[in-house]
Amino acid sequence: MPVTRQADRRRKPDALPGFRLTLGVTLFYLCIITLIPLAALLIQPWSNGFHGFITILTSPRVLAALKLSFGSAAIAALVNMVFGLLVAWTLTRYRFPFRRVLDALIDLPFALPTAVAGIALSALYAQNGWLGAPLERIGIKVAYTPLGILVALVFIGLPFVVRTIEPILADMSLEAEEAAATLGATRLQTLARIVLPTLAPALMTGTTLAFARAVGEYGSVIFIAGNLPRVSEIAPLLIVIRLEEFDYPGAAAIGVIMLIASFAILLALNLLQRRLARR
Amino acid sequence: MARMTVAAIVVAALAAATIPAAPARAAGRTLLNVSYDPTRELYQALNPLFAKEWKQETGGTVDIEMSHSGSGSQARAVIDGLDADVVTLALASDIDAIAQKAHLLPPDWQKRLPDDSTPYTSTIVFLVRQGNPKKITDWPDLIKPGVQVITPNPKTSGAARWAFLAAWAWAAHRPGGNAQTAKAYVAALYKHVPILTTGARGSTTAFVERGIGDVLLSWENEADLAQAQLGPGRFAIVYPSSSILAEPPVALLDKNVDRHGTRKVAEAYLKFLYSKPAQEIEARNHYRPRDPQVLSEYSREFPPLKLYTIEAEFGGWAKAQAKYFGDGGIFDQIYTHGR
Amino acid sequence: MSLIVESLVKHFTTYPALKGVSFTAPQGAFVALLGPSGSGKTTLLRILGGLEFPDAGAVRFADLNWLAVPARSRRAGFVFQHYALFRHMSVAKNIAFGLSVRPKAERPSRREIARRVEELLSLVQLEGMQDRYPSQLSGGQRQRVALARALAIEPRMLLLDEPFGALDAKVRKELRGWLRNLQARTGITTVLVTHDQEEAFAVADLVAVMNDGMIEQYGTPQDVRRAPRTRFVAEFLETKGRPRSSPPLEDRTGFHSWRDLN
Amino acid sequence: MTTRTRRAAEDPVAMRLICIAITAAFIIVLLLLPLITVFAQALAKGLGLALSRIETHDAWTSIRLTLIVAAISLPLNTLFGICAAWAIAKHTFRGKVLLTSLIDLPFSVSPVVAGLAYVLIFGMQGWLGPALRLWNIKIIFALPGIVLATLFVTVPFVARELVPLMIDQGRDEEEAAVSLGAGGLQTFFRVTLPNIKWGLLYGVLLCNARAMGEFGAVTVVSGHIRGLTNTMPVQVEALYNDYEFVGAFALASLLALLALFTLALKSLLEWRYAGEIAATHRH
Repeated sequence: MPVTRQADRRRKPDALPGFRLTLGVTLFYLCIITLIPLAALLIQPWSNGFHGFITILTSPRVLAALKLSFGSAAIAALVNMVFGLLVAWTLTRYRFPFRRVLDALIDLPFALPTAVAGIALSALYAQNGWLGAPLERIGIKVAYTPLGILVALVFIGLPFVVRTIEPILADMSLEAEEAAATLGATRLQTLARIVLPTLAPALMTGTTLAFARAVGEYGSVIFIAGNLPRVSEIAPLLIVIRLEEFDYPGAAAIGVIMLIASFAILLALNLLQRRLARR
Repeated sequence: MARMTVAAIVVAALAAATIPAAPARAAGRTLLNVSYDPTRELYQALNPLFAKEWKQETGGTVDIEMSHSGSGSQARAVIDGLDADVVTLALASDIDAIAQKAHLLPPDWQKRLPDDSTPYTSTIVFLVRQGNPKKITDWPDLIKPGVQVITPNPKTSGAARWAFLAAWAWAAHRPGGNAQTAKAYVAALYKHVPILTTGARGSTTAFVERGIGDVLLSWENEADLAQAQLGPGRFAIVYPSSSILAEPPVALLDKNVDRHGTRKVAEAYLKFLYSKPAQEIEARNHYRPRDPQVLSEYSREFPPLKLYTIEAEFGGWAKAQAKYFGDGGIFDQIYTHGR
Repeated sequence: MSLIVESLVKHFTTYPALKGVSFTAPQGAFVALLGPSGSGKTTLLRILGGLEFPDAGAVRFADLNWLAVPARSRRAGFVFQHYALFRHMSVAKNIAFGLSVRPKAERPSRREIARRVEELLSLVQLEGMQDRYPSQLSGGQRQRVALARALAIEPRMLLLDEPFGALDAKVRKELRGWLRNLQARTGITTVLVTHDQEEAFAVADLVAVMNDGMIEQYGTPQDVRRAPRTRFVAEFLETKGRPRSSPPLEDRTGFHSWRDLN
Repeated sequence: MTTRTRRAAEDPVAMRLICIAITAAFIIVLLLLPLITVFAQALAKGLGLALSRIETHDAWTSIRLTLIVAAISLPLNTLFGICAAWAIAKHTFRGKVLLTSLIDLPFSVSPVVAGLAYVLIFGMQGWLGPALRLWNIKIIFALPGIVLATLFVTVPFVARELVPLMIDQGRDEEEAAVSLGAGGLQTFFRVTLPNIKWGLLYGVLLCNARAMGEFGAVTVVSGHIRGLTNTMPVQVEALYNDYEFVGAFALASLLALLALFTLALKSLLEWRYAGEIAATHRH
């Protein structure tokens, strides 16, 4: 007799093999690479108790850094939502010269190392840079100001929005739009009432991803931000500074808050997608 | 595709196999010198000379590896296990921290070598743009309306801490000056600082390359370097009426050298920094040599100015670090009240 | 060698799919599982194929505890509703797959496999199509490739899940007769899932009318047609030519748009 | 009359032109200009100087280190991604959403936090530091730490590419393979893998780009030993801070070339195998 499957009552048998092996590998690997290190991080900031943790987080400098990181990430995500939608629409719906090249460039922020993006952006937007010089003349300073942070975050976030909605746009049949037109809707009404609602979940997903990525971004920002405490100092940089000041609980406390925030965002996103997929 | 995966794994295995060979240190042959940002050119010049001398004296070869970053972050790395044999940092309190937190060397390390373990000194000077358009000649000019001052973050940068203390000492010593007026002056000064980089290099970059600010509070050697390398004629060095005697100390890390078996060569290396040929190189790299003879040879390069010392003015680094730059210290107060 | 199904119970997370199903069929019988969608017939078929496992109950076939035999060793030729052809393989490769994955000792030689493939191709009347890819075939042709693929492993049992569901009426009728003949010739015990009573009655020796996870009536087509035993059976048989409801999509979890992240 | 009536789902010409203009301007300013800047700055003082900066010992060793790190990280993360995707996409189990969120996590955690976490474990002041020192094992400020930090930030890349693809494809073909007598590995290599190869390749490409370009996490654990533990991005920063702008941008150009190569390869794949990719994406 072959070995019966009744030995394991906890899990129903499955026709496709390898579940336990692959899940085991997955969990083991995750533990080693991400979970244990993050657990170490979670344990760190409590050396002075909960009160100490709160004190660290409510210091004006930390609050300002968190506000800056989350705030500029949110603004950058919104900018990306608007422009990403427009870019994705243009690239999927219209045919024009160099469309392929522009489309391929969208992935650049995925492929270009953040440190390279950082030095390139700061060279470009510095007072004597190609864009910095003309902007300076009309009184706009980008490099070494919070605006510079925004530019860097828009840079790294764009592909998330575009690449999330592009396939949905490409899959969307023209029939619904044509149907709307036959029912007497103007083009604008069709876009607002047929196209946009269809895209909304993907747009939201992409925007959230861009936001989540931007909150933690370090490499591209530190070169272009002025890194001025309470003005242009982002939370990840403050973590590094705390680390360099031998303030491990301080560094870890900020790290923990950022970790919790990103995990909450991702969990919400995955739950949302599950709900939408069930619709 | 399967073949690709296999190929990738083979490549990885090969790569992994070569790794242990690469960083393996032959015992006693390699020194890791963990230093701060601006000393790169200095040690690039010093190390080959030492290797040559060492070979002549002992017949052995020595490779010196360098690590450069902000002084504070380097101390942090050493505390976290960066396996340095010697540290050559920007200020004593960073090495104090290594002694306190990692116990890699005794607390009285600074007494072990001559001149408080500082083979060369430096000071903080002003670097201004060509023609000095804002007419900056001394400390009071820095807080004139419209002047932008570039200096790094004192929390992480050694140069910034020296600059902070130089400003403080000047303000405290002017007629009628005291701790109160000094604090007011420094607070006013930091209101003129538009960006605060983590290290000296970052602020020099911002000033020189990115064109931000009117005056850079800089290491003397860094200012010379910026002038020489980055833009001859684009900048001018201004010596204020007074500054601070900046003493970047050196030390060997007893626990690490004993583990590596490198004590002898590390000791020789640090002693070498006081030798005449080394002092010459230091002078040529715009560090003020301790050797009076060498100093006088290069006196043209180092205009005399009133230099306050950390010992006399601030009671040593241990005290100054906590009072001015610790959590809730004077720098924090200035910043909290400032913006 | 008969097929004995005893009180199979199967729950999915939210609803019971099988609530105690039993029937027996003699060796070589052609059994049709007839019922509306959601009645549990596909679940039952998948259990026979080893793709699903019941919470309780037993299946005996060929004097084996059939449930203890892993799917890959059952040699149950399964024809999927949407054929599940390997889209990156040619027709010939598809058909040869079952033979080519056998352990080396049992694997026929290359030439032997090629010969068998040819044989099967002519059996399903697809001569000359061996180098085509599934995407280049019509629905009926795909259907026959799927069947040939299932027959290639010399199945002990043939399991057909709505095999003609996606075909138009004419092709469906044609294939149906052909299948009946094939089954009669080979004598393989066959279980067919369908919601089309005409189809069930036309091909099967035995019909099990299923509703809500239970068998309402089990017997020969004549018996079932002549004497519906429950109200459900009677009503179900009356609604001839009712519109085909589309089968429920496979339950999809939340990662559908995950791809789109990058 | 030559007036052409617009199709219903077509936008007015003006709208199209405006959209195209904004899109082109946005992409050129935001994405293309920084890319050009990298090369322009590298070549500002001539190609010869830029090349000579790449030929220095420190630059070479940083390139070598970066390649080694990528060569170790890629197969590991590929293997992980395949395992995770197989478990998640082809099976049902409780806690799936949690697991996928955990896999996604490194992607939105600040890389600096990742570096910090490793310092807290392996640093001399951390949990394992003293013990490791006793055994003379180096993790942080050495290759293993750099590899770990890189693995952390690149964990999700292959998995998140494969999972939706494999969910899309369903279990039918695998079930067919099993019912035809195929074992687990046979099913994977002969049925699943051919169907996901483009997605896998794409994931590996992105994973590679990120592995070679990671800065934030690596800089915390690297130790900045020139010619030894500086990866290319860290070396770029070091050179940048040394006023070696030509050197920094020269090395950065190599990384930018790598990025361009990645984009080109990806576009080529999409173009050359568009049919196949579409076919494996949906039924």
